[in-house]
Amino acid sequence: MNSATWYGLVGAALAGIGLYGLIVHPHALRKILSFNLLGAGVFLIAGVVARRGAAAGLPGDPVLQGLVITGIIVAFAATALAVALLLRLAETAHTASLAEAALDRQREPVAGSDPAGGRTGSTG
Amino acid sequence: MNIVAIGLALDLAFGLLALAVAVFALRARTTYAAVVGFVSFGVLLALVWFRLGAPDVALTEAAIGGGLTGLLMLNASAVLRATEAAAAAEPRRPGVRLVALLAAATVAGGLAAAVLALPSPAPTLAPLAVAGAPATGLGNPVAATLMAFRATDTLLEMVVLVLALVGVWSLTRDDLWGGRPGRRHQADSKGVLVFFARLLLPVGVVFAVFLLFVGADQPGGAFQGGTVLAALWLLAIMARLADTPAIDQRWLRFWLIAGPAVFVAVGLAGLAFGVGFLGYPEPWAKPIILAVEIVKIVSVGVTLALLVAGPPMRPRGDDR
Amino acid sequence: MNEFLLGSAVLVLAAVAAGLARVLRGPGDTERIMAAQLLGTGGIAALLLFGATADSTSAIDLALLLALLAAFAAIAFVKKGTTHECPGDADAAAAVAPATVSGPAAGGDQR
Amino acid sequence: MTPLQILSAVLIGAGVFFFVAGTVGLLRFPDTLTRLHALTKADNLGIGLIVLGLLPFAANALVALKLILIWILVLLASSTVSQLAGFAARREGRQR
Repeated sequence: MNSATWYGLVGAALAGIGLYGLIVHPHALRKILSFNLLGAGVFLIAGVVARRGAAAGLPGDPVLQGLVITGIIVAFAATALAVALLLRLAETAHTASLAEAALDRQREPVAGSDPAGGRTGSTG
Repeated sequence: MNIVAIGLALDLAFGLLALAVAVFALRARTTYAAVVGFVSFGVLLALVWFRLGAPDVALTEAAIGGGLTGLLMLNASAVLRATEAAAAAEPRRPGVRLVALLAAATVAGGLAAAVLALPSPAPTLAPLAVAGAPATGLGNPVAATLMAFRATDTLLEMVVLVLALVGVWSLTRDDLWGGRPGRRHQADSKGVLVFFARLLLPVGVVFAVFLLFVGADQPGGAFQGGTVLAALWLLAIMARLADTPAIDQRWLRFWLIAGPAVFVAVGLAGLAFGVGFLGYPEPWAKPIILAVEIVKIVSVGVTLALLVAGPPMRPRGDDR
Repeated sequence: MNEFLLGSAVLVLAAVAAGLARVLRGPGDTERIMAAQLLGTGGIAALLLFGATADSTSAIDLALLLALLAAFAAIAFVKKGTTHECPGDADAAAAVAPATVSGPAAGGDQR
Repeated sequence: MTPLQILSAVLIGAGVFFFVAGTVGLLRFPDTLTRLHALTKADNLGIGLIVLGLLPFAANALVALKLILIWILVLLASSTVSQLAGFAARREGRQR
């Protein structure tokens, strides 16, 4: 086995780990984090494909590497948007769990001005 | 032991470490611990990218994965700390873990099979990129890809960044529109952080500019430099050397759109001069690309920093 | 000499990997920050060592970037993880989390 | 091996030793502040000695300058983080 193949397998495992966390974690921030792990695995496999395309004196296929750079930045933008959505959700629904937030829609309080802190920690 | 074997051992170590840290980030009890793991993962992944012969990607991953994403998630985990217990105590539907495990194993197995079945010799665009590089005047083929061969991707990516920021800002509470993002940072009574930030800021700015200019011929470029600038700005904000700007300020809006706007202008000029959208007339290619990159580094820096800062949370007058 | 440099890189990495056990075990968040800091520094050292075998300047640029950002991340950890929020901040944190003011509970058992 | 290479090897070996020692300290020391003490050995001495050992290999003055800058940055970062982490540990009042 050479290094590129090994990193490809690592990428595949990372994608699996990320997908597992995405499904299992109830806390949405953990889901976002897991999704980033999944994305890292996919990018890594793209990097392996680029590495295997080493030719013409280059250590890898520069076109694919350029696309991965673009992908990393776009993934960051999506993560930032997701985190902002989550924080707004927590502000209005007082939970970071998507399932609970769906149940709680009717309990819409005045956003961000509820000093009692709502029902945080009252489930269990 | 020969050098190839040691190199392979190094790669094995990197891969296993990255996997171990990823599993830790998945299993950590608190979100805070998971984020610490995730940032370490970003650092490791940058090293892996370097080992894969992709130093440009390594720089991007180090700056984004090890820096900005970490800060973004840390902010969120600090705000959401009290929601964690409730989420952890949520009753789990039976079988979810099993289904997740099955799905994860299927995906990972499929990807692994695909990796093992990759065609040999691998298809590559490297010779084409090398052949096309002289026309751009750039010695770094990745930079030539981003700025010339696949310039539309880069343009759209800049637009995506601005759109994401519009999305983040659209979550502002009505009464806070035009205010300052993020909460006020605590004064650092010991002054350690201020001292550190004052020393680091000039070094960091020089390094960001260095990355921009070295990016033409070696790994580096405007995205990496812009990310460094964003991190430095956020550091200054954490140390209270600066405050987040009110989001309705003219200069801010100018820099947000400057990057994509200059890119579009260059593209249209290419059409006007008959070399096609985002085509560069040959002797001018490098100066034009450099000009676009200089605008881009500031634009990217401002946009990324504001993405991390989030929607406005304080009225405009609430400064220090 | 190259074998020696690469071997040293493997050793540093192995040491740092052992240090990662601190990230896993804690017990406190301060330990986790320390382990992350150690990983950053060890990564830089390993990068310099195997970069020297390849004569590549980009390894040193990457190491510089990591050195610049390692501090950035660690400071964010310390500020966000273990300091108490300013009581005057009437923002989302106060609304969502009225009981943010308890440091030791951060590493508590919730599962 | 030339004398310079031997010197390099000794310095790098010493650097690796301090990394190992720092890790052992981080794992074995009884409380937060002593662990912090162990960590700074790896951060300051470990990377410092490795940088010194690599200086003879530097292709040109710019590379050497960057190597030294990396060391200074790590020194600066680790001392700042140690201070902040130390304050935080004391404020939490944990002496585990």
